[in-house]
Amino acid sequence: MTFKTKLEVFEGPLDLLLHLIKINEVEISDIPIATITDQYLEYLDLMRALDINVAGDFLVMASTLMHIKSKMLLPKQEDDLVEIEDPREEIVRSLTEYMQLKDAANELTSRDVLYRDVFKRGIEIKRGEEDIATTKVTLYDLMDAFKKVIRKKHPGIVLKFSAESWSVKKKMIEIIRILKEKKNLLLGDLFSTMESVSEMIATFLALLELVRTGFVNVFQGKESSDIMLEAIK
Amino acid sequence: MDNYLKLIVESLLFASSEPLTPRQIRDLLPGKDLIEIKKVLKELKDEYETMKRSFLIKEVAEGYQFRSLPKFKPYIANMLMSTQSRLSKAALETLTIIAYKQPIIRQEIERLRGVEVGGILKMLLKKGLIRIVGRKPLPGRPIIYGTTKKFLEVFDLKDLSSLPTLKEIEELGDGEEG
Amino acid sequence: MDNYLKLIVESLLFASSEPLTPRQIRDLLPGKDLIEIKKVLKELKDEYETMKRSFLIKEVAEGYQFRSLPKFKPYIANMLMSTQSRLSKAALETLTIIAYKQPIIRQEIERLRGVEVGGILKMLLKKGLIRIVGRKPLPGRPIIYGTTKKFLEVFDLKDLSSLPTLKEIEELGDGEEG
Repeated sequence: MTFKTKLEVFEGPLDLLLHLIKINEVEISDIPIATITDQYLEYLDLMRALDINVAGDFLVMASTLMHIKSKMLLPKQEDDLVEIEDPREEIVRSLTEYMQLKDAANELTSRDVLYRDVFKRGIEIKRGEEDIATTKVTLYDLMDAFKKVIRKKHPGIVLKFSAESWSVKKKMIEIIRILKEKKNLLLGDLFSTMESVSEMIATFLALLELVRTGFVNVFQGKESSDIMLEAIK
Repeated sequence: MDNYLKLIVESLLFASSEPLTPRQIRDLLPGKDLIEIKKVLKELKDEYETMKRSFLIKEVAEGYQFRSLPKFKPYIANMLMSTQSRLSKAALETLTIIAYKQPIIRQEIERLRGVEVGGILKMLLKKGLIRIVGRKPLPGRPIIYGTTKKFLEVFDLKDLSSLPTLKEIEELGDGEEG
Repeated sequence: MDNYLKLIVESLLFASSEPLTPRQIRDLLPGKDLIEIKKVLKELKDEYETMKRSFLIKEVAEGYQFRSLPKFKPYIANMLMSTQSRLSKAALETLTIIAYKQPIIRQEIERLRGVEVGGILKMLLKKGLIRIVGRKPLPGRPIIYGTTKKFLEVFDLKDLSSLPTLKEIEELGDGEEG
């Protein structure tokens, strides 16, 4: 081994290269390509020896380095000496670009980052019919929702769906029936016997509809913090 | 009076979504006792009353909380209606089905979601996110739904073909954290 | 100076969970014009700076928002138990590339970072820090990514043009953290 390094985890080949350049104390614009390539390959061997999975990205860089190394070894031709680009040029360019961006990333984290250094008002205002289970929608939410819908179609391993589909209308009738018998009911009790998510959703939508249309009143008990339901006559 | 302690307590009230009790605040500030905290809360409360701003600190059943003055309620209510257009999960699911499967009829949406969607369709129509495209030549001539231009605007999409496919999302792999 | 207007605007900022732009505020207050609103916002901002409370009004994401001062962060973080997961170095680098090079496709990000970024993109999308802008008219119609308003909000940026400029890197040694 010609160099020693503590085994660090590098995010990618560019990180490893930068590290090697740093410990060799060489300039990025004048990389001793033979040395760096050898050390790079040694490092990959070390990773393999330690049974660390070497990602394909590292191998691509290895072959690039070896290619540059072989090009550098070619005898220079007098006539096109001026014209030919330094074979290291390509790698210097990406390293420089990468360093710039790492630098910018450092600068970004040095700002007053929301939720880390500074905080905004933490209010959650409840309102109207869409009180519960509300999310601010982004395109990602949209896709996520779609995936969930598709998954719902195929009975999952964890969730058991009964054959019937739940109708909000039926659930509304059911809630009214229960409230006529019991006068009032804890919200949690309404859902306690339900196993399927779709039944819960249907029940919930039914409840919202009943509240909205003024058939059911939702309130919080004085003593307990549980939400109670009662029928409005 | 320990002014810095007062500001600390104020910052906690500022950032909390729930009312804070003196006990909760004490537990966050080692070395401070309940009497001190209560005194500070009282002072803060008085300060905001004198400052005559649009909000003050109120003592509600469960603790202390910043509250806007009732007279600004209409403006705030208005804002919450307009700026934060939030959709329920159910509405979002329905909208997604329409976006990906359009043109689509209600029965098909209900088959996919497993629940009735009449109310949601009405709401989405009202919000201008979906529209009636036509009627299907089937018994009962069911209404066909599609998304609107506003839908594209809200989701920041150039056109419908910019909607990523499910496959593309899967291909992104697992969102690793760390 | 219309003090009541100032208090209305303040109450809106205080109640909103998102930064509000002068335009959004104007739209909520019929009869007021943008110049007036901007003047009021500026005054409010200055007022809070002079008052030296635990929070003030900051200009972020093209809007105005109440924010706590950084020095109170340990107390608030303690209270909120700072569940906000921090971004990994890899995620931050990817986000930076998107911020500086947007609109950008995945292949280009991977070329710049030298590693695969699928999982990270998905996580950033989920966190709402980046968004899908459209598709590039290239074979396979690759998805184009860009940053969101939330990105500006989180990183305390007024707009994209206030991103610090990329430094010219001449040699390694200084600045590089490892």
